[in-house]
Amino acid sequence: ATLDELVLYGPPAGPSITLAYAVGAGLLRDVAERVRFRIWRTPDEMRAGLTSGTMQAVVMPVTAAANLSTRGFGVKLANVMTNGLLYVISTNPEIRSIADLAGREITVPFPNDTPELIFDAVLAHHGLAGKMKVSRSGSPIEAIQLLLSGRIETALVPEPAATAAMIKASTAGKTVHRAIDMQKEWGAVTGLGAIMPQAGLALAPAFLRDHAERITPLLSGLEKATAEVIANPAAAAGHAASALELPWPVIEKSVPFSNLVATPAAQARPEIEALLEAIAKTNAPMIGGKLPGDSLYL
Amino acid sequence: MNALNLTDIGHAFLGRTVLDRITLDIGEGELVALVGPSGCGKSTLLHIAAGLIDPRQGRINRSYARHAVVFQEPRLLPWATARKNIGMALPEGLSSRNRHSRILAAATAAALEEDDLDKYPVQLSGGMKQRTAIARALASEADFLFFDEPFTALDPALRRHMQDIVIRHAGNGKRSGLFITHDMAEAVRTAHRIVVLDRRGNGILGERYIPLRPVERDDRMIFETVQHFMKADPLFAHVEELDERRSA
Amino acid sequence: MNALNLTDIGHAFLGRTVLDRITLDIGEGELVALVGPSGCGKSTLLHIAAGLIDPRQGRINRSYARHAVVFQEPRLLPWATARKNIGMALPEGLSSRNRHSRILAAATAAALEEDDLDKYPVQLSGGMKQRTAIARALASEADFLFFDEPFTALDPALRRHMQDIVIRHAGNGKRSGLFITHDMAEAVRTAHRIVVLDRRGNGILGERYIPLRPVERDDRMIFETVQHFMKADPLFAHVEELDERRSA
Amino acid sequence: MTSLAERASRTGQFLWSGWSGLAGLSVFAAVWQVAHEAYGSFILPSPLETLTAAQTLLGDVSAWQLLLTTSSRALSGFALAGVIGTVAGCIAGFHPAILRLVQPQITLMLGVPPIAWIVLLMIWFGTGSATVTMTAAVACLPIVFLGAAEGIASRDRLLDDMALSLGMGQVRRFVRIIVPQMLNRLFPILVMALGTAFKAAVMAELLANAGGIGEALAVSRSNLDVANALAWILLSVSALLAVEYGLIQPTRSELEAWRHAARPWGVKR
Amino acid sequence: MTSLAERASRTGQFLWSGWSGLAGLSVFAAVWQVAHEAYGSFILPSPLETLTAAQTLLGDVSAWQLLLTTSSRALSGFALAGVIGTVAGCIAGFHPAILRLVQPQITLMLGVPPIAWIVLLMIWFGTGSATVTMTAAVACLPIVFLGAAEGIASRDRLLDDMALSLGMGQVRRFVRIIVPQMLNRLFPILVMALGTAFKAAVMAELLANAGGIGEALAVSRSNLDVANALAWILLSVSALLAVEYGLIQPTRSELEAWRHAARPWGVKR
Ligand SMILES: Nc1ncnc2c1ncn2[C@@H]1O[C@H](COP(=O)(O)OP(=O)(O)OP(=O)(O)O)[C@@H](O)[C@H]1O
Ligand SMILES: Nc1ncnc2c1ncn2[C@@H]1O[C@H](COP(=O)(O)OP(=O)(O)OP(=O)(O)O)[C@@H](O)[C@H]1O
Ligand SMILES: [Mg+2]
Ligand SMILES: [Mg+2]
Repeated sequence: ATLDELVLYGPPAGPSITLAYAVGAGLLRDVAERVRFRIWRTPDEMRAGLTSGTMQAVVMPVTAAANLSTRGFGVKLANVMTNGLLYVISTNPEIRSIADLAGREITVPFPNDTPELIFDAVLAHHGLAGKMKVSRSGSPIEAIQLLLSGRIETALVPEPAATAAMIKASTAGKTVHRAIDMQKEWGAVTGLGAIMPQAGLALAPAFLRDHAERITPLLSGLEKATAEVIANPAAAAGHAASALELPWPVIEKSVPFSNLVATPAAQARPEIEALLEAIAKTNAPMIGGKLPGDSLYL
Repeated sequence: MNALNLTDIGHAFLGRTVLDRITLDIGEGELVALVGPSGCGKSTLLHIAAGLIDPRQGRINRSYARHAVVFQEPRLLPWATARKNIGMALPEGLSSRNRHSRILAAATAAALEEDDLDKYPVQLSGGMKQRTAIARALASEADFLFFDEPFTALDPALRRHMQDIVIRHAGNGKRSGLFITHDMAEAVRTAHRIVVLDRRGNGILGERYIPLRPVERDDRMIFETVQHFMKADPLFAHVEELDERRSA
Repeated sequence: MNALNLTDIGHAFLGRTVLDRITLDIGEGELVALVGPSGCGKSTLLHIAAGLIDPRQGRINRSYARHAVVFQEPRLLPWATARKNIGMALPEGLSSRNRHSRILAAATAAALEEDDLDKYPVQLSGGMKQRTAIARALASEADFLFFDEPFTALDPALRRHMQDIVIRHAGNGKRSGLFITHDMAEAVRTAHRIVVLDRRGNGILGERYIPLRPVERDDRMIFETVQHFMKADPLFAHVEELDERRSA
Repeated sequence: MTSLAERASRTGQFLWSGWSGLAGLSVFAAVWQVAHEAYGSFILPSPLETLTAAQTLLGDVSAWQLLLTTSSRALSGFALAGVIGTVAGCIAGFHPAILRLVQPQITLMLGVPPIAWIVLLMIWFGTGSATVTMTAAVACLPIVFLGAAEGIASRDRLLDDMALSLGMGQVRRFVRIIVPQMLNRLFPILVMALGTAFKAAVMAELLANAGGIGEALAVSRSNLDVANALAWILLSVSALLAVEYGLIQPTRSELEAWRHAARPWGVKR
Repeated sequence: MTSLAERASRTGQFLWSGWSGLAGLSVFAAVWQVAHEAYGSFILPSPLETLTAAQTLLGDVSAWQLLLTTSSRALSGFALAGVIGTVAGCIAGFHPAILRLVQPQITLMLGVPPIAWIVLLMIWFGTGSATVTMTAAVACLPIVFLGAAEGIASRDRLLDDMALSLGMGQVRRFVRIIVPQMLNRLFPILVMALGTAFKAAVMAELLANAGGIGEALAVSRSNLDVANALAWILLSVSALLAVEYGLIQPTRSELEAWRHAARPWGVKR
């Protein structure tokens, strides 16, 4: 079947840079006549989009894909698009490692979600659980607002919010530094290397059924795009800035820290399962109650 | 033929009987004054006759075309000027000139001055409010008028003037009315017949026809009739005497 | 000593002058009846005297302790029963028994029956509302009473009864009152003095002392005094005659 | 005696109103079921599923605690706004100049979404009960204020004069004459304010991650567990309905007994 | 003539109220400035910064467009709720049985946060104007409904009887006697509903990613551009104030001219 138009959806975060670049640079011409990129911001949008069939190919958290899959939604994870984009940022130059956090306060967004669960696992690994004060904020925005105003010192935030915070701080004559790379810490916990497969491209069942032949060109296009983005962040930023509605310096500077990849899902399965298992330990409902089986992976 | 027949009317508020077995006919061109002690059910009977309260029992038969009511309180729209309040009674489709002249005629009849017409009810004196309500009823040009103690807030001159209007209203033999009042002289002056309600609403106690046509009565005749009713007629004893009423 | 002195009072509503150069003194133990055509400013003057309206000019001097007002409308609290409405006038700190008996005394004076006391104002007849308002004023046991056409909705028997209460109120020479009425017989029966207001509020037209003490007057004397005032006394011409008023 | 009978009849009337309220709710549940059948559980779980989820939740003590937390936050916000709003509204009702001065600020409070200032609250009060309570209070305040101000401003001034003429002191006049008139206007508005307080409390918990039902809701949502999310909302609404029908409406019908007196049977509208 | 003079005086009064409203707003701005100085620009940019940002935004045509989009969505939601709510409220006001049936549903609408059902709207209407308009309408509807129902239910029945006795038809009685009384209660509530509509529209745009000021706000927030975010809110509030002082309040003071007549100078309160 021919595909007149394909709309790729992604959140306003790292992996979407790849998508926006791929669309903007015309790397997906083989997939459909017209390819567009749109962002989604809330889980509600995603829920509505998947249900109504307007969303066919969506970048989403791996946990969300797992959840949808275990609920029997027929969604398949095609690839992993980032190997993690969580960082601890701080205004205190003394903070360089997890151990430095002992006895201090850190603010974590999205309670009970991936960032907090990962952070808890890392703390437990270091034997620091309960030895510091973890406070929560609704979204990274509030955490950064508090950080920049000097109310708090340290926060755990994802890219590109971390980069945005640092740029914002420098314009205000402050310094915020990237203190801890959570991907590395996570690698130490799992022993699988600094890989934290946070998000990937998920395909809706209708797409899998009707346009199976388009999957290969789509994935290879994204692979190519990933390589080009990493090689030339400035060019990528030019394509992605307007689509993501983020300033291009933020995008350019966040690319190196976004760990952008395009690993086929099946290939990343051990790392994905390590992540999902860690999450399932404390918050099983987040992935639908149990580990997803083969059906999740394309 | 009668303009209004009330047959065997009975009513109760929240289980308390207020009116019982009231039968009253008002002929065409007749003006009936209804008297009775305060709280005996006169207003309730008037509301029933005007179709504003459904009686618990009894039948009502109206053969006139339109009626208007002057209530015991003025019941003016607080958000409308006196002019608009009077205009309320006019039919919708009137030309504005026609409208204006009918309002003015009614207001003049009620002795309201032109610049009082632009006042809101809160700005009117008690008597002016009452006159506005009267003017509203007059403007409707209804052929049956219900009056519930309509002239209580008026000075003697205005009162006499308004009574004359009522007399003229019923004078041509076509239009009728029911007139509640506590002022015996007023009743004797304006009505063809006085009907006395029982002090507990327990039926009509009795009635008295007044001699002569209303326009033909003079002050002396009115005074003497009132004196006679009050002093000598047992029908009015409980209206006139509080002791009489208490012992009843 | 006078209970109330009004000196050179003037008032205007929204630029329209209503009262001008009114001077009126009411002695201790004196009951003054104020008459005048509808809309001439009687109620406004009473409100000023009772301190409810600040006059534009003039001085008010009160030497009594407490006053109470019976307004032209009943002004009852719609959410309170008649009993509570009467109780409003009592001081806060009264024992509930004392309270009960004072309410009952005032209600009885106003000829309200026990089971009417539990009705809300909407459930009362026009005359009952008025009597509740009177009972409220009586319950306050004030030594100066303002009455603004207080008995208009009462039947003759009740009216006489209430007039007697007013006469007794001022009878002991200590308590005073100002009494607005349109009923000349009522004024002559109850008051020591009748004061006539100009039809435009333009000062006091004049005053007449009534002979004898109120308790000593009989019906014949009252009737003749009224007849004399109305027919022969030019002071009352504009109260009595509409034509007189128009030509004025 | 009569008062006892009256109260019994009023209680009866109240129960009857609760009963017809339930009837109304079942109509609503039917519509819900139809929507569920059209869109499936992922968008809108059926009423039964939601009820089951709610029941499961309630099997756990912690759910009761969350419910209590959120309700008490919403109620304290409501009470706070109720007190401040009524007092300020009364003052503004008496002095139109103040009302004119404050009116745009009320509009501001009404029209500015909480995300604009929730950070400030988080700074002042931390991410705890106080922030949520304050958000609920800020959401209710303008509503209560306008209701109270309107209630005072539209009072019957003739009654004021009457009370003045009886020599009633200012306080007594206020309590006896003005407050009943104000409450008459304020009560329907308190119903609005209460609903708003619950909604605002849940949203604030969601935005500020401050525990309570809002956070549970956020977790259910990010877990894509729609039945649970709806169950939480159902619980919060049940709490709201319990407060409304247990507190506000009875108080109101107590205060408005005289209105029923005005509408006996047999009187035509 | 008199009517012209009166109107002039009323316009004067209205301008004066606008003026004192501005005075009130500057007090508010002063408090804002103090808070800014205490917490710095990252938490709360100063009023001046925000104004500058708003001015810069308005230099761009697209900002005007966003403003227009959001305002028109909020206003259509408001209008929709206004029409439906008033009609339904009138019906419920006349028939207490219906009011009892509907009351819990109104509480539901008041107390359920939009996140519970915005997904449904997104499915039905897509992520566009319709969803936002509907959210705003749902937020206003219970408020308008309760106001209208209350306005009808608390009408003066004596006036109804009066109108009936004059032989006025049902329609005329409704329009001439009942509607003015209802509007008297409804208008202060329309002010609440309008504010709520704007707030709900912005929040819905934010939740549904549906363009307009809400989305611009979300973008500014994720860019950590607090001044811009506040500027957007400032713009939406300005639009709200413009509608309120340009439309609702003048209509209201027109309708309530008689109230001013009741309060001439020299009369003690
Ligand atoms: N609040 C007000 N605003 C404007 N004008 C008023 C107000 N109150 C009274 N007036 C005007 O003042 C004049 C006198 O009114 P007032 O009520 O004192 O008359 P009154 O002598 O008591 O008449 P009545 O015998 O009819 O009660 C009237 O012309 C009335 O229109
Ligand atoms: N809505 C009502 N609910 C209950 N009782 C009522 C209602 N209206 C009137 N009543 C009672 O009915 C009786 C008669 O009232 P009605 O108003 O008919 O008296 P009335 O003869 O007009 O008296 P008045 O001369 O004082 O106006 C009174 O006892 C009154 O309390
Ligand atoms: Mg009556
Ligand atoms: Mg008067």
